[in-house]
This record gives sequence, C-alpha cells and structure tokens, in this order.
Amino acid sequence: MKNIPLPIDRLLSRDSIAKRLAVDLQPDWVVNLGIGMPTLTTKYVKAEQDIVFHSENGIIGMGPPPPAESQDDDLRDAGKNFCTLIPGAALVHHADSFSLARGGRLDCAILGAFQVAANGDLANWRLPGDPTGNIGGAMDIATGAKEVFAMMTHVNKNGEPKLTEKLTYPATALSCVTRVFTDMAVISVTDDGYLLEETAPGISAEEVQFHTDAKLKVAANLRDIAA
Amino acid sequence: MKNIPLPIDRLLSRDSIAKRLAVDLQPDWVVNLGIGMPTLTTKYVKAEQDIVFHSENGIIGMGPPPPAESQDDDLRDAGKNFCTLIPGAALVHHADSFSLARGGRLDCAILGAFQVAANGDLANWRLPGDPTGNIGGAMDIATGAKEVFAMMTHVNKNGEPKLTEKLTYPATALSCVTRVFTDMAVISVTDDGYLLEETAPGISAEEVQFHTDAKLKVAANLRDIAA
Amino acid sequence: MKNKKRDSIPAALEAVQDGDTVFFGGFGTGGVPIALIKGLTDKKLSGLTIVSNNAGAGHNTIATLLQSGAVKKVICTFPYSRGSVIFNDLYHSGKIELELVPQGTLAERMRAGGSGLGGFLTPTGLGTEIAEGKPHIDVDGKTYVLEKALRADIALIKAHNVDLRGNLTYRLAARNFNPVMAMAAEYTIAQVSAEVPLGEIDPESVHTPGVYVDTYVIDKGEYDE
Amino acid sequence: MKNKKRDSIPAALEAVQDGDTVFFGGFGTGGVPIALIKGLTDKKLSGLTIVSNNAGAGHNTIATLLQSGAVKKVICTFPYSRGSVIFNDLYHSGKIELELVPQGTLAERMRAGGSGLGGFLTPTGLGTEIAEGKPHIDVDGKTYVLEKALRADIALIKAHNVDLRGNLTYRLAARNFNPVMAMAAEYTIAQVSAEVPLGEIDPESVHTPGVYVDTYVIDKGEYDE
Repeated sequence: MKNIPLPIDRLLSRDSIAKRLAVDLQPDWVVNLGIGMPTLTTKYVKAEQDIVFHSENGIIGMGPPPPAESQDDDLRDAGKNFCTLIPGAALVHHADSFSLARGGRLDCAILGAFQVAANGDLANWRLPGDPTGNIGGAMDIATGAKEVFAMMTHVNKNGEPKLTEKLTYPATALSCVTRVFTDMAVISVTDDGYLLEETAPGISAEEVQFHTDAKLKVAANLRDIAA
Repeated sequence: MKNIPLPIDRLLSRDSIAKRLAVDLQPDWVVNLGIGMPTLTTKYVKAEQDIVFHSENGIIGMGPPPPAESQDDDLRDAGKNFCTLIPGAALVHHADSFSLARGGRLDCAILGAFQVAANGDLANWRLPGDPTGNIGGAMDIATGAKEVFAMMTHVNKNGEPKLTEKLTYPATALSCVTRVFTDMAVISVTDDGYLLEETAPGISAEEVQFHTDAKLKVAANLRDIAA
Repeated sequence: MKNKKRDSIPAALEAVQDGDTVFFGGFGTGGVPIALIKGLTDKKLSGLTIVSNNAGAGHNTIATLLQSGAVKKVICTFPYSRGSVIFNDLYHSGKIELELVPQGTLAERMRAGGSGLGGFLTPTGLGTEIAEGKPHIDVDGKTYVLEKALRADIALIKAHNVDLRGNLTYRLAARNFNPVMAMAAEYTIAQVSAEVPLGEIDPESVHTPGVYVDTYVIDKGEYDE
Repeated sequence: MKNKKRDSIPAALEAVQDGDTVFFGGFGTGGVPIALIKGLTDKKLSGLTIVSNNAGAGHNTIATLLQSGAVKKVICTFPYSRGSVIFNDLYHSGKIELELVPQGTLAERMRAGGSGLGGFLTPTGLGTEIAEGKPHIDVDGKTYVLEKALRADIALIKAHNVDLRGNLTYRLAARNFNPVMAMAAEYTIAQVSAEVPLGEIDPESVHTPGVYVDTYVIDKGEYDE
C-alpha cells in the first residue's frame, strides 16, 4: 500500500470530537467521564439529554464548572477540575462510587486511550517503556460500564495508529470498548471487528484505513461526521 | 457419681444473671445484644459505663425502651421490641451494620445459647430434631465480636447440661465464647477449658460440676455471684 | 428527565413477572413495603423466589403471599417464628424451598451483587452446616468461606422521602436491607411516604442515590388494613 | 465517655510508630488531612507503608513526607503526575517500593478489611498485568480475580464536623476514601474542621459512626502554609 500522509488540515479538533460524541449519549444515561479529553463532552451535551454525570470520587450528578468565586476545593472532578452539583445530585464514598461503576448502573464511560484493539480491548494506563503507570479508576470503570466510548486522536505523537488488531500496550480491560471517536472517524467495535461508520468531512475511508492497524469494514451508509 | 438434683430454689433469676453480667461490660464498650434474655442486660448497665449498644438492624447507640406514646415502628431492636437512640447515635444500613459486627469494632456480644463447648464453640440456631432453624445475625456476630458472653440457663428444659465437652447440636460459630453466665455460675472459657469462677449463693462447685458435661477447673478464689 | 413516578401500586409493579427473583426490604416492622407486597399478591404470579429477612408470620403480607401459591423458594435468615404457620406448613409439605443464610452474609451477598463482584470471603459460618459444600479459601493463614453475590430481577423497597430523580432517604431503622437491595436488583421499585421537590434532599444525606431507583410510588394507604 | 479529643496534632499522632502501615484520606484537594500528614513528617518515623490515592506532587505534604525518608513503600492508584518528581526519583533509584492498585479495588480492599472479610472476587483487572499471580476463581461461569482485604495500623483522615462520640460528617466530595479508611484501620485519627454538640449531627446523616474513630483533633490552621 502506498503511503498516505495524515490529513492534518482535515482532522477534527478536540472540541469537534466531543461535539460528535455528545450526540450518542442517550437521554437519562448515567455517564462516567475519564480525565483529559473526555471532560470536553460536558460542553456539548444538551440540557434535554439530562445526562447524569458520575465522577469516580463519589459524585453522582456532576454539573459544569462554577464561576471563579464559587470554586470549592471539596468539589472537584476526577481530573481535579472544579465542578458543581446538579439539583438532585448525591454524594457517596469511594467504595460506593465504584460499586456503582462496576455494578451495572453506569450506562456509559467515555475514556481516553493509548490503543484500542479490534475486539474492544483497551489500553490507557501505561506505555510499554514506562516502569509503572497510572491506573486510577479506569480499570474498574472500563470493566463495569455498559458502553465504553474511546475518545482519542487516531494516531499517536509518532504517527502510529492507535487502532490495532491486537494490543501491543498493557491492557486496561478486555473487550470493553463499544465505539471509538477520533479526529478522523467514528468506528464501532462489532463482533466482527471494526466498522467504519463516519469520517471527518474531507477524509476518505482509504485515508482512515491507512492510519489504522486493523481491517476496517465500511458501513453501507458511510457518512460525514456532522461536526 | 451419685445423682445431685438441680438446686431449683437457689437458681438465679433471669434478672439476676443480667445484673451479674452487666458488671463485666467495660466502660465505653460497643456491645451487641442477642434477642431474648440478653436484652435484660440493658436494665442493669450503669450510666457511667456508657455502653454503646449495637443492634444488627443498623442502630449504633441504642437506648432503653420508650414510653408507650413515643413508640415508633421504625425504631425497634433486633428482637422487634421498641427502642430509642442515645445522643450521638448513628443509623446505618444492614451491610454496614454487619461490617461493624465482623470488622473488629464490636467489643462484646451477649448471646443466648442452646449449648456451649469447653473450647468455646457455640450452638444457638437449630435443635438437632428441627428440619431448619433460625440463624438471624448470630453467626456473623459470634464470629466477629472480640468477646462473646453466653447468657443462659445452666441446663435445658429436660434437665440436660448445656455446657458440654463438645457440641452435639449444630454449631453457630467455633471457639468464640469467652465467658458463660448461667443461673448457677460464671464460667470462663480458657485455653485449658472451663474455669469455674463464681457460683450462685448457696450453690456449690460440686453441684455446678454435676450439671455440666465437661470437666470444670475451679478457680482458686472461687466466690459467690454478687447477685 | 425520565419519569419514574407511577400513580398506583399495580402500575408500579408492572415489571414483575412469573419466575422472578424478588427482594423484599424491611426488618420487623420497619421499612417493609407492605403496599407493594400486597399488590404483588393481587397480581397472582407464580414461581417467584423471594428474598427477605423473615418468611412471614400469622397472616401478614408475606405469609399471605406464600399462601397464595406464588412462591417456589424463600431465601431468608429467620424463617421460624411463633406465628410462621403458613411457611411451616408449606415447607414441611415440600411445597416451598428454603435457603437459609446468615443475616450479615445475606446483606453482603446483595452488596456484592450490586457492586459487580462475584463473591467474597467471610469467616462467618466456618465450621458450621452453612459452609458445607462451599469453597474454603486461605488468605494470609486464615480460612474463609467463599459466598457468592446475590442479585434479583426486582427489588421492592420502602423509603421515606423521594425526589424526581428517585433519590431516597429512610427513617430511623427502617433503612435496614433497603439500600443494598436497591443496589442489587435489575429493577428497583420504591414505595415512599412522600415526594419532595428536587434539591430538597441534601446531596450529602441521600441514602440511596436515584440511579438505583427505576420506579417509585407514593403509598396513599389504599393497601392498609 | 471516652475522651477522644486531642489538643494538638502531635498529641493526636501519639499512636503512630515506626514501621506502621498508614492510610491517608483524600482525593485531589478534598478530604486530605494535611495537618496530620505534616505532623507525621515532623515526627521523623521510618519504615512506613503509606496508602493513598496519589504519591505526592511538587513539594506538597505527601511529597515532603517521602523526601524525609520515612516511607519504604507506597500503595496507590495514580503515582505519576506532572509534579511527582520526588516519588519518581525515589522509585527510580530503588529507594521506595510501589504497589499499584486500581482505584475501585483499593477502596473495596479497605472496605473488605473493615468488614472482617478476607477478600472479594472482582472482574476488574482480568486479563491485565494487575491480575498476574493472583488466584482466578469462576462463579456461575464468569471468571473473577481474588483481591485480598487491606487493613492498616493507622488511618489519618479528614472530616468536617465531629461530636463527642467521634461521629463524623464530610463536606461534598471531601468524603472519598475517608469513610472506608476509618473502617479498616486498627486506630483512626481524624482531623476535623469543627466540633458540634452531641446530638447535633442527625443520626440518619452520620457518615462515619463514632465507633470507628479513636482520636480527633480540631485543625486550628497551625500547619497551614
């Protein structure tokens, strides 16, 4: 296959990925947000979706960041950013918070990823060269959520595909990712591997395939991401 | 050994057993009360002992029965009797209540018994002839409490000793009973078996031994129960 | 916001089906969802497995449900009482199965089920009939019994206050099994005393977060005796 | 009533000894017992194992404790951060051990320890490095990893209000690990913001019952920077 350069000028911004992902959150879902890019999602969720955001540190019903004068060191999200509570929020301790995460009441988790494999395996806690890594709540949350949405750039800083046939990085959880949202495409993880469903405007299926280390099936109704 | 009849006229009343037992509760202890005879203990605990009574249904800091006009169906003890809360009480759910019972913060449990063995094994949930029995919270509480005080008549309704060498009834928990308070005696369970420490006024060590199915060592300072 | 409120006991019980495993909250007289249990009896289901601390007494709600023939199995801690005549008859005539569980183990099995765990290692029951046939596992030189998580299709619970999101508080010792049952059921139905405006329950004092409550119904007393 | 109140941070820390395993409450900036950790650093102990969500950053309290040489091992979920320079140096030069634990597993191991359980079966970590060398147990056709209970000699926690019996409440998300740490330590020391009269904390809203609190000290700010 001839080299296809990364279409840098057509890649989606982080905000555009978040905007697209937010559309897939079903009304009344209970959703956990990983730290970093996933937290952008809150900006694009509509009030009528009435998403209940869960933060691993015991917040059920996390609201948007407060104005500077209302910031409270006792009310931050998992990424240590200031947050608020929605009306009808509940606070629990860490063990109860992870009971929720593992116990089947988390409809969706939005997590960053170093790698995702075609069977849904997720790697996001340690790079192969590192002596140790950061697990945080990711293993429990990826294991417990009904849907895991991976939100990430399509390739890493070295230009290497992050969507692979099998993981080459240490796994966070097996067969958990259900959908991948990148700066190039929206790809579902099916029993049959990756299904390319949407591409960023101006990016072709061939371009996405070239920057993916696993075979992509292409949806019959392949369409542009409405970004 | 010649037959020694049960000294019926010198047996302690239930209240006298409770009064004697109450003396052994150390100040500030957290104490669980089994249903039935053990609940009598609350009548004889002094205010300055400041015992924190735990009830398995989630009450930490249970107070005495209320006057009739203050009875509340949402505030009863494990035996379904109306109770109250002391100042500084706390209410928890069932799993948290048994975390306390098993987790090492229960200084003492006072439990009724069908049989106690010389190694501290306790039987109090099912008679051998019964197809099933009642466990309730007894297994968890007997297993978890630092001290288990068995409170009971010395012999059963058929006149058979309830203190035995080994259990012949189904066990509730093994090696848990630390002291036995009966209508005849106060007996400690030691690494060496039973140690008879006190007898009811007018009852001799020989009488207690005759109605006990295990060898009693007799304390050098054997004394009368101050009933 | 999802409408979790139902206007009648029968409407609240719509999700319960033949063959379901059903948790009943309550201990003694506190926190028992009496109206829901009576409504369940009226629904005339069959093949239910019920999980409750007791197995009914006299002709109370659970005893009446048992007598109706809807129940094939009871999981409980304390089946016998002075008045548990109906359970005794059904059990001794082989018409009902019994699984007897220590009370702390029962609550913990539910909590494990609600927490996505497969089970836990407990010292409770070691050396007794309750541990027979169960795996024994040594950890750091101490032996424990492996007890399995317990989940149900339906939890019928009773709470004091509820808000629109389903957040619950319980009164006094009426809390008991209700919170862990709410966690461990596929579908949780709460009978409540009163509904309060959203935001009125202090987030720091919520006993059962609304994410665990699928449906609630205010007890209007129509099932009282 | 037992006097649990101490008048100074050093007096509150009297029970802590060389070689102890010590829990530190807190997550981010909420619920961290800063005065107690600073007091512990001043105590110049050695051979401590500390258990905390993070391993310190910059020259904050935990980093300073690590730098003092008091710690031989860290058990945590998230050791690396932009500023975790002191931990990184000690770890890479082999001067400190690390046990990395998933966050939900860490909280649950404490809760198990506080509940008298030996361990639990979790799906978390299955198929990952975290599960290597740990027993795998099948329950009803599903495989779980056996994780062991975790207890400590000492818990250093931070709460909002306290009463004479040691009952605690926490503010907002400052609750986090503090309640399970209080349950799972032989001796629990609470740094609190304020003492309230006995009976003022609603029994239905106590977050940590006083039975779990051995000592408390009101933070008078003398350890603030």
